Amino acid sequence: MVVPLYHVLAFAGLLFTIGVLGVLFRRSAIIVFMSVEIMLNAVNLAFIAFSRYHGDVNGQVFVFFIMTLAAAEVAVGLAIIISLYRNLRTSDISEIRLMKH
Amino acid sequence: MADTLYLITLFPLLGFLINGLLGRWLSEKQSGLVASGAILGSFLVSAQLLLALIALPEGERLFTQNLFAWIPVGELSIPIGYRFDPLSAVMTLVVSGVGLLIHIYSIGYMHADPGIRRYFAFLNLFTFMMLSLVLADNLVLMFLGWEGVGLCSYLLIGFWFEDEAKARAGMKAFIVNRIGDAGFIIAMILLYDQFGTLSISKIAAAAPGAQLAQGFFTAVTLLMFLGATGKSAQIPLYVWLPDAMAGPTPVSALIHAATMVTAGVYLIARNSVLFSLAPATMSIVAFIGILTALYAATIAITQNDIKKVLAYSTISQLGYMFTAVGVGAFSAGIFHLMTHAFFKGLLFLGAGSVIHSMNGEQDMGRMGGLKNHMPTTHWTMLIGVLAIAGIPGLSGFFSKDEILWGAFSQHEGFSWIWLLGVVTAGLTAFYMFRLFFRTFYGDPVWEGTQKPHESPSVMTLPLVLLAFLSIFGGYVGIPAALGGSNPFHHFLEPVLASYPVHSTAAPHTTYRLELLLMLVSTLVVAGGIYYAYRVYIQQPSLAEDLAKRLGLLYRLSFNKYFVDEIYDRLIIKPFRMLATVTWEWFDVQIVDGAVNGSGHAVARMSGIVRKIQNGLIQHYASIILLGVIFILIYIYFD
Amino acid sequence: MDTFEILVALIKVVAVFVAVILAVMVMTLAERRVAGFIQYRHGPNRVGPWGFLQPVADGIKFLLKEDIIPANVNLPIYLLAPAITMIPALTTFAVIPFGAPLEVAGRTVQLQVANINIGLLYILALTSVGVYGLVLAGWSSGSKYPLLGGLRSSAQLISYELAMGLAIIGVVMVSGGLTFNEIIAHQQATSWNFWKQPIAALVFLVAMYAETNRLPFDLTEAEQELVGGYHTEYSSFKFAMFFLSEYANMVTASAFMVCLFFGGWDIPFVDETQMGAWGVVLSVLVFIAKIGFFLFLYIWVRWTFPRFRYDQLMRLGWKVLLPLGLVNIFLVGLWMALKV
Amino acid sequence: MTAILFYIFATFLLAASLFVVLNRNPIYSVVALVFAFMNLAAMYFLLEAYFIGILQVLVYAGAIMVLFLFVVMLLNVQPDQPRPGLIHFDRWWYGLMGLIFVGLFLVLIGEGARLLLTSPAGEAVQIGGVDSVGEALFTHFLLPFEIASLLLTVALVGTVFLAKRRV
Repeated sequence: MVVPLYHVLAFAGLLFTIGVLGVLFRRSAIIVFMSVEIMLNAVNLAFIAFSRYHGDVNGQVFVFFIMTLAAAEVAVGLAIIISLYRNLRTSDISEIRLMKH
Repeated sequence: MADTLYLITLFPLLGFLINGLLGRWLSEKQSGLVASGAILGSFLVSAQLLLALIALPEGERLFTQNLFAWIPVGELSIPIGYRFDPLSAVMTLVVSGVGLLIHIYSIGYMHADPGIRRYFAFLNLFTFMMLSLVLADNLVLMFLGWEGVGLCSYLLIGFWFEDEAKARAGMKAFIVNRIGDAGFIIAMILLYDQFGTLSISKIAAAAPGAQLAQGFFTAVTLLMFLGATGKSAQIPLYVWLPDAMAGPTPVSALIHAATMVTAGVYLIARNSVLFSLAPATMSIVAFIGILTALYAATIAITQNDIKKVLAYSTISQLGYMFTAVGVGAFSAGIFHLMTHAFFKGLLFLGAGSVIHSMNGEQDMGRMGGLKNHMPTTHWTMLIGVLAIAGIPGLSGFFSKDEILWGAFSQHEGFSWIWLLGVVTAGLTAFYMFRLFFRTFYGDPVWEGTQKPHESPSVMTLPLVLLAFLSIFGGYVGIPAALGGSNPFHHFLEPVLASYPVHSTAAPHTTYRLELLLMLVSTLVVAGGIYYAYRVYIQQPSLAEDLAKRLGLLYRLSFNKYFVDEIYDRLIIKPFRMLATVTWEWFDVQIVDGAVNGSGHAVARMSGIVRKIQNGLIQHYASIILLGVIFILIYIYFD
Repeated sequence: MDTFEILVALIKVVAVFVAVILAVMVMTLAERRVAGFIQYRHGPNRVGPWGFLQPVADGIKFLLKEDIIPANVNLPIYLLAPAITMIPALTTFAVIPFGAPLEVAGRTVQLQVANINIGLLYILALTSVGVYGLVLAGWSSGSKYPLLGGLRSSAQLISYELAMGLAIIGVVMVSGGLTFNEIIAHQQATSWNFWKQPIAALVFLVAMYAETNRLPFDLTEAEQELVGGYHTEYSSFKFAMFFLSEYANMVTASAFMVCLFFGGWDIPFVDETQMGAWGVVLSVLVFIAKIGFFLFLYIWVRWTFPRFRYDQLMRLGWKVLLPLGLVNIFLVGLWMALKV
Repeated sequence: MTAILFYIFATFLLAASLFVVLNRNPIYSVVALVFAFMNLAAMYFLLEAYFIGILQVLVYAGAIMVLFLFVVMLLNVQPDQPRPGLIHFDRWWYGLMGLIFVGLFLVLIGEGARLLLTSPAGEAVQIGGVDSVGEALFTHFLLPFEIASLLLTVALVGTVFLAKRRV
């Protein structure tokens, strides 16, 4: 393996952290959602790295399933955002707090 | 062969489910047929199994079947396991056989009652529970049946729950039984603690060799006996049984005469090994038994309600059975249990037939002269009365005399038990014929224009069959003294403990002695019958005379020695006061205070915590992150 | 990787690039000439002999024209969009083999820029990226016609990509490989996939037209409705880039079609390997000829069929081609199961 | 060569991701994210996960992100308006936690890497192709695979239901 495993993992970790920060700080629901995707991809990267490192295909299979899941999740999530937007005329999640009342 | 064992309980359970769940779509007739058919199924299966059992060589007569693990908890695993040995075989056949006849009888008796489907459902459930009790291989399953029959008894006593007195009678039965059940439970816990198992056969196998204090067995068996006194209506917990007559008469016949009340006797016989290891308990059992027998007989003499008489008679006969098991004559106890199931079932059903034709009248003072109106009932009742009185040749005679002989031969010092037994036999003959004469002979004192009529054949057929059994049921146990071989005794012998018999005399001399004792008791019985004839047929005025002359004694007997009132004063009233105090002070102040206080505390706390829940998704996400941080810190420092 | 390989790779890259650009140039001319032929008129025939230099003149015109950037545009995206469209269009050709393997100095040279083991997926992936160019161009123009065109085109591309993928799966199933070399080798060994899977070929052909936004599916442009579709607001060289990538896409799609269903560079009934270098040259020419046929078909169809309505387009994609593709897969599976 | 390419791609990836999170215009975010995913795909290729790499382009860049782009266009989301104050009061403690998290995470990666470095490197086996992943998917993971297809169907139906206008 040309690149040391822990370098890949460090990149994955940084990517994950960026995603976390995006989820925490952004107000736009769409950006938050994209940050979630970043987090998922960080995990995928770690999976691929481990798969390569251990010579085991299961990690890649896992990534495959995560992608499937992400596709489903994005479709449903975006549909939710659309219907929220349709009802509240906003996609700012700091203003979407109906559950509080 | 044992594969079909589960069918015995399955049929009544199915019957219960069909009648209980689908009852509303069944006609009255279908409901009765389903219920009776279920019991018939059980009866046929058990009869077939009994034949198979007899075909086996003695000593190997045992079928077992484990259906599934019911309560697996750690090392303790309680299976739904059935055990079919001679003892449970006898019980199963009695329960399903007599049960079948009573189910059929009920079709006629409960005709046109709006709750008939419920009635049959309960009756099937009862049979299921009773058979579970009888077949159970472990004490917990037995206890399930034990409680189950108690529940059904409660449900059926209070079957006409619109009548508050009847509902209360059910309640009373239930509560009194609870006291005894507590004893049973504690006994089970003690046994499990000591033996690590609740399997009856394993305990029985382990008990004789166990190095345990005498006191342990005495305690366990006494607690079990407490349970038995509750279920089988012995002193001091007999008070519920007379009130239980509030239920439909077939119920009284099945539950409160033939089967459930004998469960206590069965319990002791089933655990005969344990009891035989506790001589002190045995003495107490015998003592309580004979005392109950005599005591209940003295009450029965003065009662006017036909069912009450039979109820006290049942208590008295149960006392006989306890006497039998108490003196170690276990098989005699079971023998009497069986014959009693026949003739007492017959008597109750006969009484039910009378009540049915009298439109619910139960007071003997308003009967009389029914002989010609109800010939079948009359003749079958006569057989029943003769059987219970112990006239030679009928089943009651053999079983009762086996008990008396057992009591006499047990210890030299125990012959006073025999004496009391003979006295009770005389009293029994007297009050049973009192009942018989007052009901069927003399001048009709019933009011109204409607004439009593014979019951339909669906009711008289069981009467005839039971009468048949009452005559010939005893022939399976003809004692050696009368030239028989007592096959019943030998059949049961392997599963019952042998309690040492202290008899010094040689067999042929004891035979002679036994014959002599039989003669004595028969004479006493004949005397009782004659006296009843004198008082109630020849000189009807004599009855009132006697009542006046005996004054205090008569009032005591008539009012059942005021035991209910004494219990009320000594136990119920103080208990109620205690309950009131605990309710008004402890419950309201402490318990409710704690509950409300914790509610307020939670509300106040959540008021604080609620601020976290501000509807901001990112806020929640950050709290998740906090959790992740904690996990990371933990991983790092781990 | 030695000098030879690097050299060969460089030559191949340049050659393919030049070839594609050349093909595009020829196409722009051919389109108009064939149109003229079909409509019984002359096409452009003044610049150079028979108008052959017309594409050059067009190119010079595009380069020299004033580059107008409307005021409402989102500049970064507006500039990025043509590039995004162009890159996939030019790079997809990399995995397509354009001739029989060549023996040079004792080494075998694959006439193919890159032989990666998932060539088909590579093309599909790049095609799907191409969508961004159109959508972003439409959106960033800040005007409604381009936006509509962009949205239409992305929906259209995504819809037809499914049908296309399903058609490809049938081919992959029989040839048992995802590289073009394997697919072509399989067709050489047996027969062209077109004969074995006409349904798939038909589905692929239709999807191909939709994927390249050509008539009868050119709803992204639809001059009469949307002025110019997603590139309405583009002019000068940026417009040329869209133009270029559209034609490049057509070339690639034709090549794709040829490789999948018509044996690639394979000459029927002839064994190229026996003929040495001439065989290779011949195979390249045959490949070009086959591509030329499908490019001609593109033009032919364009001037023959009317444009579909948008709902008809969607219905065709989802309710006809998609089920047909599935049926094809099922039939192929059945056939394979029965054969084995 | 491969390693250098890897680090270049990784840098692009991180930069693009940061851009996604930091800039205010959702469209830029989407484009940056597509770019990031392309880089990620390239990294997968370098890690010899060819099939997954292609899927990354095909599924993530090609399909999922198009959805994002669609929604951004559909809602016509405007760039976030900057708010007064550098740090908003209700958010400073998110920041604090984020920082703690970043720190801990990096430390943990270092720790974990030290453990991993002591273990032997994996052999270079060809596992990234369609054949090996496909074989694993259709044998050992067949049931999850089928369930995933079911999940997609459910998501499809759910999406249509959620997104359609109230009838």
